Amino acid sequence: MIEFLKKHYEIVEKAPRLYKLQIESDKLVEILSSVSINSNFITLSQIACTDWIEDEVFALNYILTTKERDKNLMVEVRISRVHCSLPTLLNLYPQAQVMERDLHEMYGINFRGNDTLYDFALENWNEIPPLRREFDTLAYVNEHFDFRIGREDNKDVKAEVKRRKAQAKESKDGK
Amino acid sequence: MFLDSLAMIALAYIFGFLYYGLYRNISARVHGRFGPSLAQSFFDSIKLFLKENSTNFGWMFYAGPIIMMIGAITTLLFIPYLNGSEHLVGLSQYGNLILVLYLMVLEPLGNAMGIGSNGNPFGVMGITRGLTRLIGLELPFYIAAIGLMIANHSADIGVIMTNQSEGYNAFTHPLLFIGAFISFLGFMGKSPFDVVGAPQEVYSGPATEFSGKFFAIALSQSAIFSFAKLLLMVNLFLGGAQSLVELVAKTFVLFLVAVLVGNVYARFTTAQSVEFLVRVPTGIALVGLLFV
Amino acid sequence: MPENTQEGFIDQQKVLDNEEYSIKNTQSIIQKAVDWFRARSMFVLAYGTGCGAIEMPPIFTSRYDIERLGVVGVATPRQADILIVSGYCSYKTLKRVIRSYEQMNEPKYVIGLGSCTINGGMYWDSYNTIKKLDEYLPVDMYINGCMPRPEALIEGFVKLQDNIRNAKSEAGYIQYRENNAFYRANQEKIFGKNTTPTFEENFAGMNQ
Amino acid sequence: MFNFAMTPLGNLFFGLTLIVFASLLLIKNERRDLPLHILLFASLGVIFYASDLITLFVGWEIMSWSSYFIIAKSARIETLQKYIIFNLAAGFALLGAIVLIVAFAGTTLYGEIDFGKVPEALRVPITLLLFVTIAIKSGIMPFHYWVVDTYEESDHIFSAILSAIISKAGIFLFIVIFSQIIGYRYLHGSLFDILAWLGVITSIVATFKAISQEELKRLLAYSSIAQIGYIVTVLALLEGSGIEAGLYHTIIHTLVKLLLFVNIASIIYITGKTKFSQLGNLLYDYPALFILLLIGIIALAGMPPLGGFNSKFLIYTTLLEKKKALLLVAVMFSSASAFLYCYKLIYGIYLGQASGDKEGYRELPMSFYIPQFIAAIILVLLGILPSLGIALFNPILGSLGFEVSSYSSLFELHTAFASFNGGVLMGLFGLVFALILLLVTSMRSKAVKVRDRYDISYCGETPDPQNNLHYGYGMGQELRRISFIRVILENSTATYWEHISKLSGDSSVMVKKLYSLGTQYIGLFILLFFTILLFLGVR
Repeated sequence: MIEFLKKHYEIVEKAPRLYKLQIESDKLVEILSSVSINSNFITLSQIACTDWIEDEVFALNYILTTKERDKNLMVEVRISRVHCSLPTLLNLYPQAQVMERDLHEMYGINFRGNDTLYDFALENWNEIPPLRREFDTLAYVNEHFDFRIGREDNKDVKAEVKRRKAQAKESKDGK
Repeated sequence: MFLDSLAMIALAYIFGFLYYGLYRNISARVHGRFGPSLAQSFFDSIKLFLKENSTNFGWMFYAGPIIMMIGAITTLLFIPYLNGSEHLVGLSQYGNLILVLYLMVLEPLGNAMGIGSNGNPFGVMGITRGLTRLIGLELPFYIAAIGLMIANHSADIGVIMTNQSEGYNAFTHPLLFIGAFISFLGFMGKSPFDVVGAPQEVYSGPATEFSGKFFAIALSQSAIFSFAKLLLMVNLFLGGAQSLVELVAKTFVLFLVAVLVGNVYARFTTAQSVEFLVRVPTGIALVGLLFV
Repeated sequence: MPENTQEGFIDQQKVLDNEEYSIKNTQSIIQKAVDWFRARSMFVLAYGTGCGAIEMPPIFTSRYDIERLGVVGVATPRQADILIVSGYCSYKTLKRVIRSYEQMNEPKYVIGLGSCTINGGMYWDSYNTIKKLDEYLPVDMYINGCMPRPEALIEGFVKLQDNIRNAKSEAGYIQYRENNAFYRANQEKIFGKNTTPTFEENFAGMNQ
Repeated sequence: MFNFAMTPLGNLFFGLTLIVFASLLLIKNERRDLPLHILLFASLGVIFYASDLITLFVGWEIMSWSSYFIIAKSARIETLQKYIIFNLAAGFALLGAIVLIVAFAGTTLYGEIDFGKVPEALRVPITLLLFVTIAIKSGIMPFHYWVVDTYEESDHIFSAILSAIISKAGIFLFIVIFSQIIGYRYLHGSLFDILAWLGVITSIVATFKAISQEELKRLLAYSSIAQIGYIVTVLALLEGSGIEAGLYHTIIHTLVKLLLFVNIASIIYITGKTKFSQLGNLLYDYPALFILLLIGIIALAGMPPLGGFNSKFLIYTTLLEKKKALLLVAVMFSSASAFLYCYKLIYGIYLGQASGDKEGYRELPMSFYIPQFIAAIILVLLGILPSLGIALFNPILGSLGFEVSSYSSLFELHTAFASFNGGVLMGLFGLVFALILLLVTSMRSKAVKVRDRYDISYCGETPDPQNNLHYGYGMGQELRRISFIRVILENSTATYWEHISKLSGDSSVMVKKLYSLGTQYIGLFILLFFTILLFLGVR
């Protein structure tokens, strides 16, 4: 299976049973349909998105799984953050509907041909899509919520924890 | 007669709720719990009566629980409590078994009217399930009733009750009794025939929109109604009762069996319950009818 | 009575601990009896909002058996007396929680289960999880912990029954009715307008 | 030539006809053809008051034809074909039976016919011919094929006449022919047992068919078939008490169907919609219509305290007396299943949530209420005074030569098996209702009216008009999961009749082929024909 694909595409083996294929966004549907016909990778188990704000791109990983659930193939597509738009995979994988809807809500990516891209988990959300990295979560929270006046000893305890751990280690070693 | 009827209703109310409390207790013991106090059902119903407000969907929603209550009370009043007693007979000399069988359907009807008027689809789903179940449920019970009526050549409950001095109908017509008893389990709304208000499937079924006093009336009528059904079974098959103590003993035995059966069986689906009722108890009762 | 302010939560706790704030003495005998029945029979709408939902089923099992206290679960808000908000509430969930609360009939009580309902808990910097439940709904009993054990929940029930029976403070639903503008404003702050049917519409019939 | 006589039976049926026609003619209906209606009315009068067979037959044919022309105004051509083929068959069967009876009895007058003169071998065929007539007119299986479509497609008011009166012509014929003209002693009992079972099976099948219908009038049409099934069953017992029960049920059914069809005609007039899936939530807009329909379905389901229970009670006790236990079980089963379609009828129209908007609804003229009020009042009255019907039937039973049943008071309905008191029952209902209403309204708990119809507890969601929350369409569909009901719902007599029509089509094609062979062959056939005749003549 994977040998067949390796003949046609530049497949990199990232880990045992994990392969990666990097493609252009305009060949996405073509390549994925070819993969699903010619190989055992028939299930789309996830679409993972990473926001590379430094490179001005979104990297979308379409993770395909074999029928036997023993190998994974990551098909990576990079698209511009500004005009982020991709063709939908609804015709190939019906389960892509929910995933694409989720990505649209969280990153603002438009999937051409998927007409279910309305409110999903966030109802009436009018801000920047929250998983884009330019969205400042803390500022948003401080603006929208009041915090309860809580414990007075609410301090940074990292240094204290470090000190105690070291102490504990010392005593253990001493024994 | 008026006081007599009032006493019948009061007794049915008290015993119905006590039995319901017992039901919760016995179920708790079956589960390995302690369960609530016996009077918990009273507390629940009083608390519901004392709610500050209850949601109302219009006059038909108001009338629904009242019709249910009428169904329960009229059914009760046409069934004599005691065998050969002048007291606690209600209006039984003006009615008969066929009338009682029909009055028993009034409660689902009132329920259906009240719930239909609130527009909640879950409620109507429950009602439809209930009416579908009724198709199967009434068949064995009717066959048993017909068998008894033909055997006694009368449709008078009092006559059927007093004719059992030599032996209870449950023993002289055992097949009819088995058929009627399985159907009775369904009438009591216990597992495996509790398809109507199945909370895992249809939210709360018919009771979805009932709140406050409406729900309290629904609970009270169900207590009265289940006692009326117990009473009918005792009168038809267990020879009635000479005294209140005997009545309580007989109804309690029947009730206990129903509760225990309900606790160990899983629920049928609606289609399954109708098919089961139409096949097994109906078949048994039909064989019993041939012997009559 | 202290105002339901920023510090309202802390102040109410003080009230509950202090006998002299109790409104028990002003009540008639009938009202006391009524309160007794209300405390004795509680129908719970267990709204499983977050991870706390998994702590609720055990209290009905044979190990904890909360039915002893007269607590029963119901499926529909119409019959419920108590709403348990079990854990974090996102915007979407909170909308449903408020809707369910408004469909409940008075008297009604709210139990906030877990730290998330008190101060956001581990979701304190989440963009769509509310931090203080009592800004949006009147909470009668908080049970802290992440997650609280079923024993804690039972203790909460017992305390709440005690509060109702002894009328230690004004119940939350009365605050909700009287300070509705406050709650409504907070709800609108995160939902925008017209996202749930308004309280006034639902209970306009009260005065008829 | 034509002979008429005033009989108590004729009086009863004509009285019902009068009530139905008089109240229905008050309704303003621009599509109605008055002369044809008058002709139909007259023909019914002729049937009910005829005292010889020829008059009966003439009236029967005029009834069929005049209703044909009325139906023809709105029905499809296929429906008309069905109607006319079946009713012609009924007419021919009746004519055949009359010819056979008259040929041997020598007279057409009811009183003078002695069925004993008819040879034994012909008695069964005559009975069967009459069965076919009766079964077609009152829609007994498998002859109910024409009924449903005709009821559905005829004018909404005329459907009421069809169901309330014209279907009863078959019942009338049954009583007149079998008890008055022929006499029970000449009849073959086992044939009537089969008829009784046919009636019950009809009612069971039609009940389940009715539950699964989506159109208002089709549901009522099937319900009509089911109810007449009971009447035929109980008449086929050949008993005085059976006739009593049958007549009682005839009255109840006439009134109920008058009420229900006019009620549905009102709804169709108001909304212009004919399907359950398009209606819903008309309760608070038309409360009077709702209560009238409620009375109708309570009587239809045979529930106390309305008149419907009395006839059911008589049917049951009659069957009990004759020890027809299995028949009784079947009747009760059908009657218990009928609750479902009764509920579907009232829920689909009046309860639940509205499907679609209520724009373009017309104002209902008051005249639509009159027939319903009349029927409802009589039904309630019969509920209070159940023996009123018995008082009405006693002269009929007397004139037919049966034992007259006695009654001590009008309030009490008394049979050999049991009795009940309608007055006490109705009083109890009223008293309990009043007491509980008092209790409910005086309670501490306030009933808070919801402002919005969509404020239902719907798992925390807020439904809106876009969500389809009306269950009227789906009700009865899930019955298909139950195996024996699925068998009933998925099969239909249509396939049987289609098979017959295909057979007759094929045979006519064969005959046609003979003609198209050519002239020389026709000459050959003629020769052959005469040869055979000659041969037979020689024999």
